[in-house]
Amino acid sequence: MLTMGIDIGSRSTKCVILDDGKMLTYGVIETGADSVKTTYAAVEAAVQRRIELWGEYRLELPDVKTDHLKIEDMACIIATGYGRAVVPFAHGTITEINCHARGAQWMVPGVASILDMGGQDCKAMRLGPKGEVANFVLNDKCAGGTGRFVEIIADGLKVPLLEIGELSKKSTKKVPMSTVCSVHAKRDALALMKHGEKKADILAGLHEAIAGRVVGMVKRVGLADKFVITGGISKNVGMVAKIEEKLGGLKAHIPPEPQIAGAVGAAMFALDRARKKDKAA
Amino acid sequence: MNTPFKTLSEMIGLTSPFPEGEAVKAWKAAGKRVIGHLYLAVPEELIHAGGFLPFRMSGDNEPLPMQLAESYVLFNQCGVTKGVWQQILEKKYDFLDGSVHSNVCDGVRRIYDNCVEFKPTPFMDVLNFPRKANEDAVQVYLVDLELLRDRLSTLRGQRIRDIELKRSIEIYNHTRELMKQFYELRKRDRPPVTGTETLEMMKAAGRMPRETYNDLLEKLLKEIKSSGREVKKGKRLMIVGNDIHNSNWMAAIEELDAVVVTDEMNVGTRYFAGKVDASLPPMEGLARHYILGRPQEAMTFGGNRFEHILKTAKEYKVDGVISENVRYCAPVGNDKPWLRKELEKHGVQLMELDMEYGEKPSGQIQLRTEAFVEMLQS
Amino acid sequence: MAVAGIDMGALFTKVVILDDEDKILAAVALDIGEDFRTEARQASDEALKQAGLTRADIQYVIATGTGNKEVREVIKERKIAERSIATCTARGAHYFFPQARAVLDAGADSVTAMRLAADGSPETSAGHSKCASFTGLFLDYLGGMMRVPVKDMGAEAEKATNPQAVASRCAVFAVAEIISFVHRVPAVPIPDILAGIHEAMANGLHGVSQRVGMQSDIVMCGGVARNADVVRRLEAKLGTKVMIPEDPQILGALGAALFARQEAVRPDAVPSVPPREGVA
Amino acid sequence: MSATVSVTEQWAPWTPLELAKKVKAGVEQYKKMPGLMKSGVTYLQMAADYIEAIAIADRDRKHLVWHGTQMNTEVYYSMDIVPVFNEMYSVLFSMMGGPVKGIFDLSAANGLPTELCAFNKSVDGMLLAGIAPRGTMASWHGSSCDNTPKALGNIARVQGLPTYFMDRPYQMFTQHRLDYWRKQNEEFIASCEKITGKKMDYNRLKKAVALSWEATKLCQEIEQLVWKTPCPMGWEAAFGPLTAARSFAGHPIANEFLTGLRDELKERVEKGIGAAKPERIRYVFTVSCPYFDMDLIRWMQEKCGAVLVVDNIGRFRGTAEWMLDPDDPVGNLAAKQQFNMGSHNYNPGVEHKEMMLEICRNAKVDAAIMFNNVGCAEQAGLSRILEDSLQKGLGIPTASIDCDILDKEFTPREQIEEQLTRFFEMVENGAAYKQRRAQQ
Repeated sequence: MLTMGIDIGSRSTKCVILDDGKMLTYGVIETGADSVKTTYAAVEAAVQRRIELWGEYRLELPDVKTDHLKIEDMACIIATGYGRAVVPFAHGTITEINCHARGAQWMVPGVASILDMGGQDCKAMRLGPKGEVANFVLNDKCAGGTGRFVEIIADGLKVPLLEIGELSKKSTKKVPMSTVCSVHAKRDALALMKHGEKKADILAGLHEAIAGRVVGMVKRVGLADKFVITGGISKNVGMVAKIEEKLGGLKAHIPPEPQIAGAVGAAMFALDRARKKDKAA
Repeated sequence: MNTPFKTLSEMIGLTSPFPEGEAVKAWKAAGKRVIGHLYLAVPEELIHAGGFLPFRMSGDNEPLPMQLAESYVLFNQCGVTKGVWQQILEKKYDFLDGSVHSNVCDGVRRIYDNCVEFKPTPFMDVLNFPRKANEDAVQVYLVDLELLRDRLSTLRGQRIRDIELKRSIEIYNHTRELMKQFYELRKRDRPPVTGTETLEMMKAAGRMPRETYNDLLEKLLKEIKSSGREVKKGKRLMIVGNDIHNSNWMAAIEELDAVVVTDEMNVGTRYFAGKVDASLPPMEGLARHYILGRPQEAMTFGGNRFEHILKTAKEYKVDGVISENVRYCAPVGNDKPWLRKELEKHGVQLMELDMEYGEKPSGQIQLRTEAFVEMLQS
Repeated sequence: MAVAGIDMGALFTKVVILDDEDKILAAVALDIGEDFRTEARQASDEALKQAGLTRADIQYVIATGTGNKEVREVIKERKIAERSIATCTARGAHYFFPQARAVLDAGADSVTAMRLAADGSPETSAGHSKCASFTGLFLDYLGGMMRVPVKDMGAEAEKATNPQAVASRCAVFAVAEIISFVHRVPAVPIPDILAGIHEAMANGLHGVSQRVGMQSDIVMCGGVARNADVVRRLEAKLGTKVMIPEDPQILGALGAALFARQEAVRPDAVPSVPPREGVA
Repeated sequence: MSATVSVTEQWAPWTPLELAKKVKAGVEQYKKMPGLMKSGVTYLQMAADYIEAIAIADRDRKHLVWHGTQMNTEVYYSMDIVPVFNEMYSVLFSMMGGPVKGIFDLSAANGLPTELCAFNKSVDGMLLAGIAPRGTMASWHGSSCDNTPKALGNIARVQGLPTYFMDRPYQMFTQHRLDYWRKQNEEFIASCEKITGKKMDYNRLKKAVALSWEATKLCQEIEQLVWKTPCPMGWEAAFGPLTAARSFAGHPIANEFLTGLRDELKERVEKGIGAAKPERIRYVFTVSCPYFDMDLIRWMQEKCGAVLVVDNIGRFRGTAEWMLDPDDPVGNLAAKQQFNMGSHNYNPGVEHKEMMLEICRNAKVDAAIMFNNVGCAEQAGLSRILEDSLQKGLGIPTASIDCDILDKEFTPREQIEEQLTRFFEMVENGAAYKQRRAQQ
């Protein structure tokens, strides 16, 4: 049975097609100005097996052709993410909080704590015994813990996004950074750089500050041994290392394609619904 | 879609535009005076007995730009009081003939200070409100109430008599009774009213002559009972924390598969809980009620806030509690972790929300609430 | 002889050179993205080129802004001193508008409101708070997100028919909010969103201006002053027009140059020595 | 949570015992610094004694009582109780370089909103880290501000302590409110008797109250000396009177320190020694002070020639004539709280404003600095009233600087310095300043 999950985020839209809960294909595109067009384009990317952002496929895909698949072939489609309400062909919507949790479980079976650090928000979730979300928190009014926050500063420092993590690990000096406001933090980071601080040290200081905040969120919902980090920032090795350090050396599981967790979760919820419908029929 | 109640629309009409609504305009046109107050520290009965219209100062359904207020009280000030101050600066409260403040919290106290300094009303007063709920507190509060009565009497030019107080107490007790009946309806498995409608009903009480309000509320109760309306929603929610006056906020929550059935707010259960004992001398009755007779707020040490929340959650069979807190409100903010522990201990699901006062539900809040409702469903 | 002022901000470096009648010979504002020393060199080279002068022609320099210490290190052999950016901006405003009694400086990374004495010196000043998003960066950031160039934002917003209020004050959350406007069916038109942002911005600037009790004869400067829609909304709140210099970004550097003149004409001024290396 | 938290390696250097060692080592370092006022060293010595008493209270089987601002320590000292003031303890923790951010993070993880008062968050975090002193009781005032009652309530809940809460009336100067207050002072003493199992020795209390009265008078004498031009008070002892009067009222240590300070200042005034050379700016802290960063005060003094002539929190209100009847120590203590250091914050803003104007005129203040401690809404709400009246009344401009009263990283030092440099320049260019200087 084919089911689809589609996750429309602020920066990228991901579409995942599962066959009885197994990965069949997925695609990623940049979120465009026209959200409805974007949703169709994302489906197209999935069936054509195309990733517009972040390079290569990191999950192994079955060696079958998928380019003939159509929206009508799906038993159920669930949309999630900021744009979940605008997907014209979705059968339902579920928030990214539940979808991320479900997707993380699909990627790392038995996971109990999840930290998702996306572009616009950062969330921590704890799962109950049946895999249901038992507790969650989102970052509050200030954004000093989000992916976008790191991006703004990296942009100011003119460091390519993918190099931030490695660069920050080369830090030799502690430069304190305040995470109160991203606009101010950019100014502060630039001033530090112009005064001659090394970029590596500034970034390390930034990671330190953000890690302190997000670890607090994880602790608030309850930390379990099997712990996963998803979302774009999980690719930032410098940040992950800092988080692990603050969690007393606990190793985080980083799934190979952490950004699609939400879409996978949505497709899994779609599978539940399709099966339920089958049963009822 | 539920058809709106005619009487509720009438209430909203009379209290619009906010704050100087039709009812206030008519009152003023008759040459009568309006006195503003904040929170539940100042007995409305006392102001009413003096022949004044007690007006509850707050924000309403639109988010307020706070920046003008912040040029006085800075950004790190609780939004509920900051919002009132912003409107005072915008001259929205110029219709007030006086205001009675209190020291009930830092924000309220500083709004008084700023009013005195920058925007005094013709009559300004500040009442000492004890933060203990015991007999000594009642006694000291009683003396202060008597002093306030003296000053209000001077303002009126005629002594506020006990008989007038008794009549006011009766009227306000009647409101409490009617509100209780209204809330009773929400205990039904399929409540006939939404939280959004309830909030509009509660807000109107502080914005029009009480006699008119009581008549309307009686009419509204009849209309609801005869409508046979049922709000068909999956989950029953309770709002706990700072006062919310933005009905759009409540409406956004109720767009989900959930209905708000009760709350712990000053524009909610705390307002009508208990009754002023009419058998006591009126001033003593008031002092006892305001200190001991109603659920206490987060500012009162050793108060019964948590007990009230738990009891209410149980009575209204709520599925989940939203524990919200306006930023920079220290008393409510401080209670949050303890409240969470307390509710978890009793197996009550809750979601914590930090927000700006008057904020309309943005992507963030909608997302959280939706996820919370999903969590309650799973 | 000519004098120069350098304003080293966290983002932009600005240089103004004045001739001996205090006419502006050169005014540059650059965003180079290097350390302060390099920026100081490059920006002043650019200004000298514009003015058609060499370093030896500059009699005195005043540096101001975040990086003024570095500038002084670079050109330590020269006659150079520092002045605070507030005083310099006030002086610059006074140069263009001698009647000015208040300055609202809405720059890329900070907002400052000042009331001025008759001689153009600041009497009282207030800055924005730790967590306020009324800066130029806030606009840049949101404009970038909506793919509207900063210079077009004002004109674009004036097309708004139904401004959409933006509640979030945090830039990152404002973006989240805007995304939800865009993802709505039907989507909120871009001009309406921009108008909402500008309204929020004008509220913020008005708040800062009222912190020092500004009433009239107000000069507005800084990058945000180029956004006509923000200015219009702010003027409506202030109930008065504001005066905006042709180049609102250079007042700080201009004021510094004017102070440099003051130093240069002092009887005890030391004649300048040609530099071995460095700016000006 | 349980009251006995095992201390992990990370927090081990910050237990009360370790903190006491650090303060002691600080005193030794101070002794080596050239040119310090003698009282600067004794000030820190006083702090060291304070922390040590807390650290060893358990060993000495003494009762340790957590308390909030405005409490009368005379009562504790008369009953051999060791007081621990949440604010003072937090400040010393921060001053010694304690990981303030780390404990704030713990508190946030526990769910306490991050915008609350730093003193509240810090002790909350210390409790969670297991490094907060273990108390046997907590007693505090309400209505001083909203955070104090909540912060102490937190401590009592976590440590499971018996409590006594005092409901401080707003404007307590009327008879019925003073009566209400006096009764609570009596109940407060009774609560101390209950935990110690001892009766209050009223003769001893009388002596403590007499000492405290003398200390009040010494503080007022010191204030007059500090107002002299040039101001003789150096950064190193600037917060001494506050510490003495708040945490050692009724204890001979306070009187020793204050007497020493008074004599030293007198001598400096006679010899014309000013703290700043030359004295360019005389400033007032209108609300909070950056107690956490003494070095900033030093920087202002040494690099900007700016001297602290009025610490608004560190002075008694009005005439402070609170010794009404030497034979009625409880009545005196109740009366004292109307005048306590910092108590004007809890009265109407108008009164605060008028008092501020008068002092600033007398002390020949040039500049006002408002450290807007972000967790303190109570002070933020007062800022404009003070700012405008100082400007209009005396031509004194105010610099408003957002900060956190414990976390040095909240606003980087460099930014504070930049703001102050700008500000001082503006002050010196001001007409009122020039006029004041011309008269001197």
